[in-house]
Amino acid sequence: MSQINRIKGGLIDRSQKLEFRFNGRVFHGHQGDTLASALLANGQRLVGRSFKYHRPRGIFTAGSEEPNALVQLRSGAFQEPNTRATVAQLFDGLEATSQNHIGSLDFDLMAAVDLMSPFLSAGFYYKTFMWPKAFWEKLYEPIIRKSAGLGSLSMREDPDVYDKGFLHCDILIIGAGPAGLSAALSAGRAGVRVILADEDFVLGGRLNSETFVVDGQPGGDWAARALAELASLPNVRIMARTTIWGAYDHGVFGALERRTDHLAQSAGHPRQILWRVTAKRSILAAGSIERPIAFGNNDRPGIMLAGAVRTYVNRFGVAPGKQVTVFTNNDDGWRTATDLAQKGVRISAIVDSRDIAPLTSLPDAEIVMGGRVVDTAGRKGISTCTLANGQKIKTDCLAVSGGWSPNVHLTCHQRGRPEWQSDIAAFVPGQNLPANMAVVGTANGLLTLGEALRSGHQIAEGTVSDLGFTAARHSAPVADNEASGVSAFWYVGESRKRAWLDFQNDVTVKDVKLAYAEGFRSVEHLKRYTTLGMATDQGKTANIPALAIMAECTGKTIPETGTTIFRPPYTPVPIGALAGRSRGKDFRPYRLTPSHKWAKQNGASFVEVGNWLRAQWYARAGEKGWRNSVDREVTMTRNSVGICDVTTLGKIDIQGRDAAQFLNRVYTNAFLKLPVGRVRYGLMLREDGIAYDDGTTARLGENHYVMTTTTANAGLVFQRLEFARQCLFPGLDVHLISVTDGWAQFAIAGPNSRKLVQKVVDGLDMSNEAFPFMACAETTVFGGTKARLFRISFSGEMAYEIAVPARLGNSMMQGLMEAGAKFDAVAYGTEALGVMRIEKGHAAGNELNGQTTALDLGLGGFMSKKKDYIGKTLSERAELTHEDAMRLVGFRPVERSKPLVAGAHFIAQGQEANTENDEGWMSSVAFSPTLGHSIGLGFIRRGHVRMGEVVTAYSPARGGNIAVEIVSPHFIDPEGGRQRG
Amino acid sequence: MIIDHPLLGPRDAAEFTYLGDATLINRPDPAAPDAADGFYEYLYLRDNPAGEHNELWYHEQGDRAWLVVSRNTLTHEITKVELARDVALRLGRDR
Amino acid sequence: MRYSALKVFTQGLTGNKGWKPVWREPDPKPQYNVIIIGGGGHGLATAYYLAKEFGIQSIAVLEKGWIGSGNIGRNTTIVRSNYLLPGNQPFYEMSMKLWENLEQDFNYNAMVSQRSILNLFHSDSQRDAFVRRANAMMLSGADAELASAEDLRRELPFLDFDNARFPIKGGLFQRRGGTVRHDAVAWGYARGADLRGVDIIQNCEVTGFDIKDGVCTGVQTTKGAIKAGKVAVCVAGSSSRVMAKAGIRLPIESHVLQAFVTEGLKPVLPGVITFGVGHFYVSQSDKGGLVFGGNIDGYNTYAQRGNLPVVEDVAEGGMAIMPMIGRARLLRSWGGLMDMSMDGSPFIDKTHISGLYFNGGWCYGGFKATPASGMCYAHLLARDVPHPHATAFRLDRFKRGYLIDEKGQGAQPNLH
Amino acid sequence: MAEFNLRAEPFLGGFSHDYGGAMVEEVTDLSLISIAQPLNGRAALAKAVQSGLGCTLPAPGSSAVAENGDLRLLCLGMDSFLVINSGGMSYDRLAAKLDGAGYTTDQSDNWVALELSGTLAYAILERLCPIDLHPDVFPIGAFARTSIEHLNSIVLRQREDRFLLLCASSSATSFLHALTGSAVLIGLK
Repeated sequence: MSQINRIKGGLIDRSQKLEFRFNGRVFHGHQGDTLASALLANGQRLVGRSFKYHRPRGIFTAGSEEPNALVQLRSGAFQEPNTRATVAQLFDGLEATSQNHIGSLDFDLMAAVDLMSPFLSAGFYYKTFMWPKAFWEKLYEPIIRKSAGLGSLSMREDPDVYDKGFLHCDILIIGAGPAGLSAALSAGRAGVRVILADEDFVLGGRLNSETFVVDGQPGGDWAARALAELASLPNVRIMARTTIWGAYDHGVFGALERRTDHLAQSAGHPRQILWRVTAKRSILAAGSIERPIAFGNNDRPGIMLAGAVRTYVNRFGVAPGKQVTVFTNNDDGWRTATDLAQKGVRISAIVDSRDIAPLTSLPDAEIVMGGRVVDTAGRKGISTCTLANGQKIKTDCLAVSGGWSPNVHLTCHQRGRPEWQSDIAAFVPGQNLPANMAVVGTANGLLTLGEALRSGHQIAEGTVSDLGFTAARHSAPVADNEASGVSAFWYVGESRKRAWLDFQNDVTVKDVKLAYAEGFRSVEHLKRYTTLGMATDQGKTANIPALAIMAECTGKTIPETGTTIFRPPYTPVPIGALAGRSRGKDFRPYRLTPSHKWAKQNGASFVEVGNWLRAQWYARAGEKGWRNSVDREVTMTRNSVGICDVTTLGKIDIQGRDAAQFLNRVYTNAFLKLPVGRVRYGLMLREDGIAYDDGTTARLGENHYVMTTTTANAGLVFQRLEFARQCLFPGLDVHLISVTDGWAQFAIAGPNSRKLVQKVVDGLDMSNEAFPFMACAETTVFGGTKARLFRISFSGEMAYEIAVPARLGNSMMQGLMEAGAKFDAVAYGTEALGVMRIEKGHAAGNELNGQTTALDLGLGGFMSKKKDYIGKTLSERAELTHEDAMRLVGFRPVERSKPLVAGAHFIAQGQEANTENDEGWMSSVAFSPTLGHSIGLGFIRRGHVRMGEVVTAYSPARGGNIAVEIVSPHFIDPEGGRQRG
Repeated sequence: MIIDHPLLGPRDAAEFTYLGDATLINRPDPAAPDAADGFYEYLYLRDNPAGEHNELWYHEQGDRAWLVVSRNTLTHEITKVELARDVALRLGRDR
Repeated sequence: MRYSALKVFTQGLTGNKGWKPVWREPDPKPQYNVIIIGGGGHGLATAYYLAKEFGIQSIAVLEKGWIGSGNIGRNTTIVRSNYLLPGNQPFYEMSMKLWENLEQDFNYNAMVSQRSILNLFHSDSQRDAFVRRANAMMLSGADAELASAEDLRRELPFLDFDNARFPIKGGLFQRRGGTVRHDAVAWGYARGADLRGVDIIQNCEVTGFDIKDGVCTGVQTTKGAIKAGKVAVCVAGSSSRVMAKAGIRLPIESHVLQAFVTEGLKPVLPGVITFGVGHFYVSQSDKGGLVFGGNIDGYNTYAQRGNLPVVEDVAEGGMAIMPMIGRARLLRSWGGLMDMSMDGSPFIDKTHISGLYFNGGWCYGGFKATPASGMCYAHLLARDVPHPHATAFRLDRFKRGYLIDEKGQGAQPNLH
Repeated sequence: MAEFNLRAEPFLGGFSHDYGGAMVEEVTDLSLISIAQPLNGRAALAKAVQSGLGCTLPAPGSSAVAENGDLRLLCLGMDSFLVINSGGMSYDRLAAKLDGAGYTTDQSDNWVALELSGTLAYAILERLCPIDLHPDVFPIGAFARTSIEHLNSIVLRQREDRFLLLCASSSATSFLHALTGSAVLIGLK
């Protein structure tokens, strides 16, 4: 089909012909077209179906407020539902399909639903579908769900990449229409840092859609010149295709820049960039949105907003119809008639609801003052409209103008409420704007061009001097003030037919009246009950007329009735853009231990621990499954020596004259008298008395300690220590710095650990006398490398930990393995570590889960009675100390061959399994290769006095129930002889 | 949100973590006869005002300072930011 | 008026002219037996059950704005009973059972949709924690089902199994969990209460309590003084503000939780999916929008709006776990005020002032609790003893050291 | 003692790539030393820094260069400083020079250091760094400790078009990935 509606003029490049497909049919348009303008140029009026009644839908607007013309763009994994054809820039090869119909767009089988509409009024579904009960999920809801929704996702991973970034400026100007350009010129010339953002791909706003004159030039030319000047200023950043979609606290804005949506392929470039703009000041120049008038069957394709019709004619060189009728309640609508007539488009009639003198006369056009359109006809597009006086007018395009609503959206993102301005019958920005925001132009209710230009200029100059700059000396751009009279006329009461308010969600005037009748009278109730304004356009064109009708029903004024709340985003933002690069493996950064490379080369499997990747076990050739590897690692460690990278434990260097005092206040146990060269286990409570972390602290010097924390809590402990240091005890001289990343630390455990350590440290006496259990030293290893050595044990074996600077960590692992070769040293991972600590009865993350007390954990002996410490007072509360409290004990299966399950609950034998009889839970389990059976740690009421009792470990969720015996948690070497060696 | 750090200037609140009411600085005297009640009220009860609120923020992705920020909980307007340490010293916590 | 398919049909034939207001708009009487402050889900449910189950007459619900204007209309509509601790789980399971019969009970279709809820886990220790939880659920009579990664791959092939930063190791299903049309819950309870004579009074703000000698005898409101035998506060995020008028400080902070919805899409998600590590949960509404959310913003606020970092954090979580949603567009965000308590669990209790009762501290879990909260609060108001399933929700529990801390985070509300 | 020599391995293997318009290089020869200022010890520390390092004590959030030019001192916060030393002075020597006026900790292995230079360095950082790096507000010598792609980092402007970037060494790979990712996303190869 040829471009039958293409006329002369516009900002399209006729030398570039673009081919595109709509529902498989090939069409042509030009560079500079939107999909909507190209469809109109080709005479394609029907472009979609409405949500509920599957009514035919055409293009209604020429901007982002479009409720109707939603299409599915592109194909395959690039398929993009609900794209507004009015903002989709045409490119060669564009593919689009219409949405929400079964069968073809022309013959939608679901269109029959429209005949049922009497039974499908607002909220009908709340009153039915309740019987029989089981039918909701099985029958009714699947049907409703299937018929709801518009476009489809491809169900495949989004193949595009997205990025984010940060921008800063003195003034953010939102909107590059006349007011925005005028403001940008003033600000830019003054030298302040300006960002000028606009959602359109051609800047200039309505200047490109109208036939205005600015400074004696055609408006579009003036805009182009202004933009050229702005582009030449180094302090101005012009961002086209960029929507400022959210105004957040303190001058932070969300901005979406569309980089490749207008191209056939993104070719690896980010499709869109989410910018977080921080602006000292902002100037909102977002313009205004035209609203329709509701009348019978006002939803047919070919019925459009009058301003949009001008846009198609003036900017795109497209006449949306051959016989255009204008229905208006204001002066502005008349310009549609005059502009079109000038381009040679035939105007059938001008119907003005006001009983005033005609603004102008047009040859051939019938002028009906005080007129109303009550109905229209035409199955897939308007063919005639009927006036209240019964007159029928043949027309293929009805241009409707109900006046203009300032685009106050962003002014309300921080709960500001707009105010009613009755002379323009519209809401304008209220008093509570986001901090440091000013509003100019039609967005501020200044509906004429001259005022818009002047306000942009003035506000920008004021802002510039607020910021301490001097405004450049130039005057505001000048234009005439066009006629802009308007009357508050919202719907044609004489219409007997359904009159649409929300075109996408099929909400009609009757629905609003029904909501009123049923008591849903607050605007929020109205919205929620009827779904008005909840479609993809968020009711940009629908809300004001609807609430005016509700105001009429309730007898209140429009400002008393109020608006619903405007919330981000201004226009919808793809989730992919909001996520940026943070997806897949890049969702969060990794932390790698210094021996990661060695581990990878030696068969390690890795496990995520927070952001760390830790070696879980090291598989050797021939091993069948992970248990084989773990059993071997445990056995070889217990029999000789094993090496484990424990770098991930938090390490905090603590220095200061009062460091000992500080530690004494944050640990439950005494720290004042720890000698230099010794390590002590320490337990920390939250102030509420619950245990939350433990570790060891070594005293390296008089005023120098190094603390270890658990891997998981490293950051939290540091934060809480800083809180204690700065907020609770600011009089102490103590300083904290994390050295977690600086030191590669290795545990060397097993009966041969001393021999191995002796081989690598430089000349330190490692005898039990010289370097006993819980000793520490700063020393050197491998001939002069700085190191820290600790004799501490998590496995229960004689054990050491050696730390060397992180860069040497990978090499250190090799060195330790080499030095340990003659002892058959084994590298072990977190699984073996876990097995050994369970065998030894040490609590770890599963036990220190933030719900257990020191008493529960069997660590009551570490709670000093002689001093205060964080958590002391509240740890003494009755419910935390009573007889019946949970205690950490060991468990073994009565039938030794059975595996225990972590997460099982304990029920006394013979008791019914229910919440009341729940006595505790199994926190950690392991297969102990040392004992040859499964062992567990867990909490059970009064566990410490129930040794030997058999209870049921209840776990229907996993593994089933088994009988277990309560035993000491210290399965191995309860006296601790091995570690003291 | 932007927090105007008293030492480092305006920083995005995303660099900070939040703790709560700045009264958490006023840890009670554990030796007081009513220490149990004192700690209960200190740790658990909050004014939770709708309006001006002094609160503790920690510059985790920055200099690790604890700040006392005076912020309106209705408007989010920040009127004052101090180092928590200075506040604590002023309250005599160095004694 | 009883709602039914027949009624919808006959009304449709006669131009839908016969529908009556779903609730009356009465002026307040000078005195009631029970005044419930707060016309949200919990307050309306309390009124409904007080009238229906406990036979109490002369009840008023006072609402500052329009009913359902708080969290009942701002949540992500999820219902579940997958709690861990004995103080909580039986209560939420009771709530689930009430949901299952709610629509027939109050003759309003709230679209209770038991589409299942899934919590993903990514490591053995997370699995162990979920096994503990699953067993606790089953002890209370709830359903729970552990799924392997292979099971999930079959059922939800669009999750990121092959390139995830935190690989999916499995998940915990509660098949009876799901979603409910949130506004309809408020309207259904309001309708049911109104039909039983409860006065629902909108645009009526309580400005003070009449308290003398430790006894609360009524309230002052913007519509005048109203006497009452019992005054029951039930105002969620406004708890501290209202209770301050009675001189009571609470173990509660008010925080904002943002929630999000995309444009309408043809069905893609079968049930609720929760990706805890990535701070993201999502379901799809009957209208087709993906309804999702994540963490609270984390600072005290009464502003009912949040900030950008959390929006991004939530989207990142979403893309990390289901990268097919990249081209779905976020349509709208909003914020609700969460009455975050010090252990993450609620209160349904008397206060030390005779005749003054308190229900709050629901954190971001109040929606699913609505029926049980109403039932238990009504029980307390009618009989002056706690309902057997709400005995743990006492205001003095922190003094005693009885903590219902599901997450083990201690007295820091923004971590719950 | 075992017959084995430990080998220091740069966190990123000495990564270096010229993107044309931007260059990313791992800096492997810096020594980084933190200094904590003892309570009420600012004057003493200032004196020791002046005499020992030939450097004035900068105010919080700003930095100073030593007289001999190979040492830069950053004041990270109220009582903490970071010495960035490319002159090869060892931790022990530097600590000795302060003579107890500050508490020192060797931080050299805590951080990975990358240098980003070239005319497009700014454009790359615009996608990563929340701080306003415009030369008017972030001149040469300015630095900020902030969050880059969820990672705690320090950004220091060394020249108009040259930045030194520090990040926790355990996340070196992810940090480099973020940086090179930005280069690619702004269209470089």
